[in-house]
Amino acid sequence: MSISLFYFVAFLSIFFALLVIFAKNPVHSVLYLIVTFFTFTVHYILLNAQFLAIVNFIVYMGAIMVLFLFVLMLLNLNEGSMGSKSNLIKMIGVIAGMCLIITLVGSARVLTASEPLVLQTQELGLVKNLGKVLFSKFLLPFEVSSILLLSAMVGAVLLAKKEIKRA
Amino acid sequence: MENITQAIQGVPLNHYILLCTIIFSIGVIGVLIRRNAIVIFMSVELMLNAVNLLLTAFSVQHNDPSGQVFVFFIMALAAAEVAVGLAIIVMIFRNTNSTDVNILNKLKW
Amino acid sequence: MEILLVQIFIPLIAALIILASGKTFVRGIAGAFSLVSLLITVYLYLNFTPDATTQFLVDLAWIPQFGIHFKAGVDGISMVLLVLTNLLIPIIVLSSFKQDVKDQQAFYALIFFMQSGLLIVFTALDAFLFYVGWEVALIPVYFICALWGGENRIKANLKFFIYTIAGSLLMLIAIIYLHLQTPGNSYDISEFYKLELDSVTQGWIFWAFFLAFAIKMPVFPFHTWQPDTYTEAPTAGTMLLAGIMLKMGIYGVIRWLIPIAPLGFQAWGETALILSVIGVIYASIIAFTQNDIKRLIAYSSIAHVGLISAGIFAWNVQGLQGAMIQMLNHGINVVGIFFIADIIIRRMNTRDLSLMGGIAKPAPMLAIAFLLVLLGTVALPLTNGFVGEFLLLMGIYNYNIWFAAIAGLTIILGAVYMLRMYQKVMFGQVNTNTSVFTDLDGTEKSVLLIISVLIIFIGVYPQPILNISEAAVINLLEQVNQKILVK
Amino acid sequence: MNALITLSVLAILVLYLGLYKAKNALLPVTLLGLGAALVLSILEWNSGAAPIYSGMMLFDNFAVAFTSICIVSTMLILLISKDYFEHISEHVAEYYTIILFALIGILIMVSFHNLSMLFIGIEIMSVSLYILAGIRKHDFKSNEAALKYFLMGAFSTGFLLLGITFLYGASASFDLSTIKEYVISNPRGISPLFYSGVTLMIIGLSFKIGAAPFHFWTPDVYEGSPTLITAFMSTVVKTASFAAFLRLFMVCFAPLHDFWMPSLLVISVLTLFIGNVTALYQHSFKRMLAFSSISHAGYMLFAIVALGPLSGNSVFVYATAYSIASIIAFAVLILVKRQTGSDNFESFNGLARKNPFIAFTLTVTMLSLAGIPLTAGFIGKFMMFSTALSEYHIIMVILAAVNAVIGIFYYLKVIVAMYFKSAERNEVQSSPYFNFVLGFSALITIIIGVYPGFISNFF
Amino acid sequence: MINLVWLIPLFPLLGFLINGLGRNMLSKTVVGFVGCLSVMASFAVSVGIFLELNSSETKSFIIPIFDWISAGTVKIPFSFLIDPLSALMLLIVTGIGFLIHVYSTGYMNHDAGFGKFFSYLNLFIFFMLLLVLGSNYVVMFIGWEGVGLCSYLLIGFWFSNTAYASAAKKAFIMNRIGDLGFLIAVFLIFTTFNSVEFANVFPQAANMVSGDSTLILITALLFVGAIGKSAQIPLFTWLPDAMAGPTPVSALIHAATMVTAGIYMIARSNILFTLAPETLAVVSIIGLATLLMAAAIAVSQTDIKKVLAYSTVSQLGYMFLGLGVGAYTGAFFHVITHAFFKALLFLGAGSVIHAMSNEQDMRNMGGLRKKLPLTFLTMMVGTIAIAGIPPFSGFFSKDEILAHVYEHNKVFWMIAVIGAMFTSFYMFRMMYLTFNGSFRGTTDQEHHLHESPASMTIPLIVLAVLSALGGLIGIPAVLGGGHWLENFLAPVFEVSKSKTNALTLDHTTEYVLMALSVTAALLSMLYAYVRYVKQGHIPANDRTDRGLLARLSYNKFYIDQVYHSFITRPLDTLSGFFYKTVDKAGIDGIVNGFGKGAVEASKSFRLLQTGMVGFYIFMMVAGILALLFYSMYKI
Repeated sequence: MSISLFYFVAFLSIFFALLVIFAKNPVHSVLYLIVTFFTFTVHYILLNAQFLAIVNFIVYMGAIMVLFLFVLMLLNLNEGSMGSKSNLIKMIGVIAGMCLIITLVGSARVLTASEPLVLQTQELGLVKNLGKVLFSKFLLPFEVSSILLLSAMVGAVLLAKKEIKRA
Repeated sequence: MENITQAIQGVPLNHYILLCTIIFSIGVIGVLIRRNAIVIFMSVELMLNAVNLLLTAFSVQHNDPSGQVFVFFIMALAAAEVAVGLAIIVMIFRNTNSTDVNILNKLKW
Repeated sequence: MEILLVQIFIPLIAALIILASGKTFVRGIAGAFSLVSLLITVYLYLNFTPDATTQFLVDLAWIPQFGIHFKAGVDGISMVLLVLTNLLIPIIVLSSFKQDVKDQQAFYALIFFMQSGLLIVFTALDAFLFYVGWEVALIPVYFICALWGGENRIKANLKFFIYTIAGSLLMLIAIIYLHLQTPGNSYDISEFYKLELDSVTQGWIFWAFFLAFAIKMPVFPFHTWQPDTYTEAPTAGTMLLAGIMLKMGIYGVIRWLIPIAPLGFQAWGETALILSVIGVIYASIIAFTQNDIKRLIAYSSIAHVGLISAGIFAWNVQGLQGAMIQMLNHGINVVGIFFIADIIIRRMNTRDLSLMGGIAKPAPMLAIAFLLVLLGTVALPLTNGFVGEFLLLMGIYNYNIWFAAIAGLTIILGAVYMLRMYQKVMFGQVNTNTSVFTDLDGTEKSVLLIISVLIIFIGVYPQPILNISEAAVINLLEQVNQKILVK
Repeated sequence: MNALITLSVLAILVLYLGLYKAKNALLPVTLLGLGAALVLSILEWNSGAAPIYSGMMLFDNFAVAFTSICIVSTMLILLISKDYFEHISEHVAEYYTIILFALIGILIMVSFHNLSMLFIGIEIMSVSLYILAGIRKHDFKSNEAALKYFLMGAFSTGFLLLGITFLYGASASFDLSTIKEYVISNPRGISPLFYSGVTLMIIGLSFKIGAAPFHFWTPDVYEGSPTLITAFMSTVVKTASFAAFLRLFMVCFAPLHDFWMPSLLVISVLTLFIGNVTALYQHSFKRMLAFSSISHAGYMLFAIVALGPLSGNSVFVYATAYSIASIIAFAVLILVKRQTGSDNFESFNGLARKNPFIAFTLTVTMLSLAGIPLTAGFIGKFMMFSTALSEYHIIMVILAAVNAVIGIFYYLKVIVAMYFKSAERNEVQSSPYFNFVLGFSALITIIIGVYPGFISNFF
Repeated sequence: MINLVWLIPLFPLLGFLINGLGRNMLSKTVVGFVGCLSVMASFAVSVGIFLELNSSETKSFIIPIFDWISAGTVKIPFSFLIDPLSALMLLIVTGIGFLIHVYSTGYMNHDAGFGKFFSYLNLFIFFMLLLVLGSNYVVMFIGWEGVGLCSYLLIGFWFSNTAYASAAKKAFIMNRIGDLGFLIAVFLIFTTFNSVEFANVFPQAANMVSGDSTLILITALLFVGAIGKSAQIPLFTWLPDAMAGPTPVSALIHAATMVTAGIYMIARSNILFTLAPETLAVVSIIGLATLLMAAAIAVSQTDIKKVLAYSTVSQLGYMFLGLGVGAYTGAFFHVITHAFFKALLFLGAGSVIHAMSNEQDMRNMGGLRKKLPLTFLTMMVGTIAIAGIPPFSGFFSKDEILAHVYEHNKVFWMIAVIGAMFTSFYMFRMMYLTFNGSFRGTTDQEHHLHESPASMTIPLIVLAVLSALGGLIGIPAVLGGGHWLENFLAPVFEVSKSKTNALTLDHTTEYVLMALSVTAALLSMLYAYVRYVKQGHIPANDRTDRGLLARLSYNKFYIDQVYHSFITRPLDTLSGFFYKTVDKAGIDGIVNGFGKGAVEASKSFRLLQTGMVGFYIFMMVAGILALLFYSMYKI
């Protein structure tokens, strides 16, 4: 195991991310996305962010992506049921994305040499440590996120519920 | 676990930024080139995840747990957004039988 | 109780009372309040010492954290304009008594509302207050013109409104800029006077103010809103616009533009003067062939105002005093002539000169009144117009003989288009349109009588009015000239 | 903070009221709760606030002032919601709840002291708005608005987050004070990451305030959303976004003024022009208001471009003036649309004859939006100009003046329609609620316009 | 008495007010009475003043009335000046004015606008008196413009006739052109002398060098004023047209008084002119050209009043010629005599017209001598006087001018004498056509022929007497007279006299000159007699082909047409061009262009809002890229 593990996983992330957006079938996209997220989980593990790795695995891959899949199935969207965008637009989109990479990279001066990432404390990403921080310093945002979720819940019910059209 | 994490020691921070930037941009490209609202939405998720990873990397670099806590909040947001977003898409699908964003152009000019 | 505050706000109170009152008494209340305003002005006039000081000073904190005060006062220059405003408003109110105005309450309320704005403009000693008055006077007249105007009123008024606001926004910017330059961040005019900015800055400040004023007056080539608006506006609106409102621009030049940016004036005053003079000739020549009576008068007004403006930019005692008295005269004359035009238009249902003719026969009184007002307009000696134009031309002459010679052409050209109009309307054979023309009725007679008396009185004995402003004008001149000479 | 708690409880309470079908109690309870929240927040005025909850929130005067105006605007909007929501569906309580949720997000936004609070505040608000935009479930336009808003909002959130991440990466903290320290003390030179972070924050926040070229969602969403929600979006939401924007930049980024000022300058001028010019040729009053709201964002950006001691006050006064005016405009639009079924300018023809009061208030509104003296809008514009000029942005102010002129053109269109065009029409039915809101707002507009002293010297 | 001078203009003003306000209430008798009485009263005061002045040592009195205009250094008092010049002029104005008022009571008796007419006449007298009395240029200017106004009102008295109304307008405008010159001259005078008071200006001017450019400019501008008022080339065309007014008006305003205001003004400013020889040269040339041209036109006119009108122009030319050669007294003398005989001729013509039921064309007259004997006689006196045949008044005044002209320039003199020949010819032509031969009018007119009432004939007689004997006030030394006029006016022209050479002609030359001019006049009288009495020649009708010269003369040298096509029409075209092209399309087009541009921009900006989410996001990304690029570049 060497430093090259990171680059290998990074390559996989990028590869599957590309597949997500270029896959014709939305279902495939979802599946690729799940794989991508899995590579992210690996990244988290590499960074010793164990809590995040778990949450990512459970929440993203488990809950969110399943929800996506579920909705896709529910709506029964077939492959190519809608025309994809013209090649020109795709080209422009890709070029724009490339430019975005360049400008982001350029403006953050990413290509300069930088200090290597060193894990200073092993406990950093552990549940215990994060829990302490979450319930002390970040208590308020934590509480407030409940409002976010409640709001989303009420909203989702409100919107997705079938309502009989009134005359 | 120990030795796995050892592997990361020494990867330059900038490479993390580069990776996340690329993933983020792939998300943007996805938003740009796809017509299916759900796929677009997924691309957005891709962007969010890139941010998450980057935050974690920074968190490690600064040896500061708040970055990772922030990731947690972003995930909460993602959950909320997905709930609402999919609800909206379902609602629209009911009305139009499609999730193509291009057919939604009644509002213009 | 500050008498000046009363003077300024009486019209506002009048507007509110009128809105609250029933339809029956509207005219009475309007007439009464306009007279009250006039009486207060008379009181002010009688208690006014014609020296260079500012009197009846009011200074209240308004928005203190920005250094904005409700600061107003009357000096000789303001006094003339107070007289003008409060003299013409009763006439305008009276002149509209006979007319069949829909929604009278709104109509009179708007007039009084505007009067307050005008009085603020003419007395303000705080730039912010001045600006507020400047804009506030505009809204009512816009509504008056657009609600009771002619067919194309909407378009014409829109242009008028937007054009004037465009100019005044530039002025606002300049005012704020100046404000930020003052040591104590004040809007006080005296602080503005004290500023010593470099000449480039003053140059653009000059233009910012000048554009606002030039559009209001209007000076060539910023005048194109005016003929349309005058033509489409109801008579009261035109009277307000031409009689009083355009004096805001002239007053602004005297009070604000030149004293604040003397070096700008030094650099650009001649350009402004040339534009004014061009306007005189240009508008006169256009007036030659107009067949729409109101449009003709509108162009004539541009010519006359161009002369006033030229007189000011000549910047000497004669020019300024001429401008002062001519403001009053122009107000009286233009109100008179528009009133007459309105009488004719209402009875004939047309503004087309070629359909008129021979009215002097069925309406000799009208003919006489018209002639008198016309003589005032063409500046015949012993009418008010002469005193003003004489001093103005003299002022311009002192600046440059050629400008005076060119501007002086107005006395010829003015006669040409005015007499042409008079001839087309009054002379010639009575035709089917005009044979049923009726002569003046009671209200019309009284309005025209007042105007005629004023025309003659000022023409014969202008000194009371010249005296009011003389000291103030000379003082102002010296102030500015000192600054110009120092540099 | 008490206000925040009150609102949270209130939201739940309203949800339960809905559950127990206590329809008639909804509005009074909501208003009462909002009133209480207002009082509680005002009580914190000048309490010498320090950041609380580990530096998460800061209830300083800035926050109190913006909280108050947001609550008041919400109250006014809710006052006219009485029968509006009932026309849409039966879940009125949920609507109230979600609006209250959004308001909670807004309160957080105006008083955040940590980027995580900013983020959560924005998201609570946004998610609620995505829902509110789509509550006319069978209306295609409403659907479309919701989806557009949602997709673009989520997209822009990505940039906002990336920005926050970059800032974090550079400064190692989400806390405003720490970031400020980082900028000022400048340990090893400010990292390029930080600069990129600032730019990305500009992008993210510009989207929220609807500044060009991130404004594209605004007209469509405003037009498609139910009018009442549009009113909410264009007043409370916009005000709060600006407050957040301003707070962040005032506290953290002020020393980097030279770096970000040019971009914001361009954005602000672009916003002005696009908003105003496009508004000119609109046939729909509602869409015109949407574009006009874009242009007003351009004016308000002045305060940030010319960041200085006056900025907070300027934005506050401007936002107040703009909000109150917009509420009138949308309220009248609701009334008129209810009668004529259309939100085109023609629907307003001859309104003055039948409903002089409504026409008068709308006139005051339009004059205020156009920035004519003696209305609040003028004071707002005046302060913006002053702020900008104090930093010598003369060209920008002149461009703004040009835009103000263009603005007058389309604001007058309504006045012209109401007063100078005649049409066969009946009297528009209005309720006491409406009349109260209209009258109150018009009065406030004029009072601020005539005597702005009591509002313009908060901070 | 002199302190009562303010009464002089006051009476006519009162008369104007009474008649003007009461024109519909007062009976014609009262109106006539008031009108005449007011002028009569003025005349009485004038006589009083004249007598007092005559006997007084001081020859110049300034009577301040009130301060009129003052602005800074400009102080213009409203004050009157009594000196020999104004005193004489007062007599003429009020005296002849009175006669014409009396005449008018008869002439206008049947007109509906009787009251109006009298009020206008009184107003005219008022302004004319102001003009004469003013002690400074500005007060003079009041009268100057005021008489122009009255002229306008009276020419357009019968305003229903569009041509008349146009004539009135033309008169006013042409006067105004001159007035502008006058006005600028006033400014120049003020800046040069720091005063406009005659009493301040002239002494200062007297100290200036002859030929000073400022003085030349001042005098040139003043002369422009005089050209307008006194109908000289190129502004003379209004005067013949002014005959549209009632005949008494022509007599009073367009012959006797107002048109001589220019001469009065120059005579008043004689010092300035004397010191500006270049201007004087121009004055004389203009005068000469005018007298010849007008005379040439007059010989072929067929309208009786037009003949007299051109004759007036021509006579005014003589006066200017006189002024130009420095014969101030002579010119003013001619003013006086001309006032007598021209008023007489016009009133006579009026009497004819009155009798002919408003027929003015001489081709339709003839043989009126028997029907209108008194008119004929008096007019004959006038004709002889104007023709310059001794011992009638015109001879003396014209001869004095001619003598000066001769000394000044022989060619001028030649031309002036030719002019005199023309004068004599056209005047006698007019007399013969009107009074000799057989009646050529309609029977209806013939039926109505009658001598005018006493109110008309008495003034004729008085004027005839004056025309005949008026010359007595200025019999030159050469004819054994003392030239009372010259002595009386001496104080006025004193300074000028000292600056110019006195007349040095010896008596023989003077006799020869007189003889020559009288002979010339007699010859042309004879020719007229032969042509119109003996041969019974009647002028051809309008359509007949004429020779070149005749055509030029008959068509007034096409001056009106020239003005029309070179001034009026271009101006109208310019007006249309300014209005339609420059104003509407140009300036307003630009202004509207901003609005249109904004709307067009709006139309295209609007299209940006395509409604497509994809496009929106593209635009957003573009914006993001731009910002990031900036950021990348800037860091």
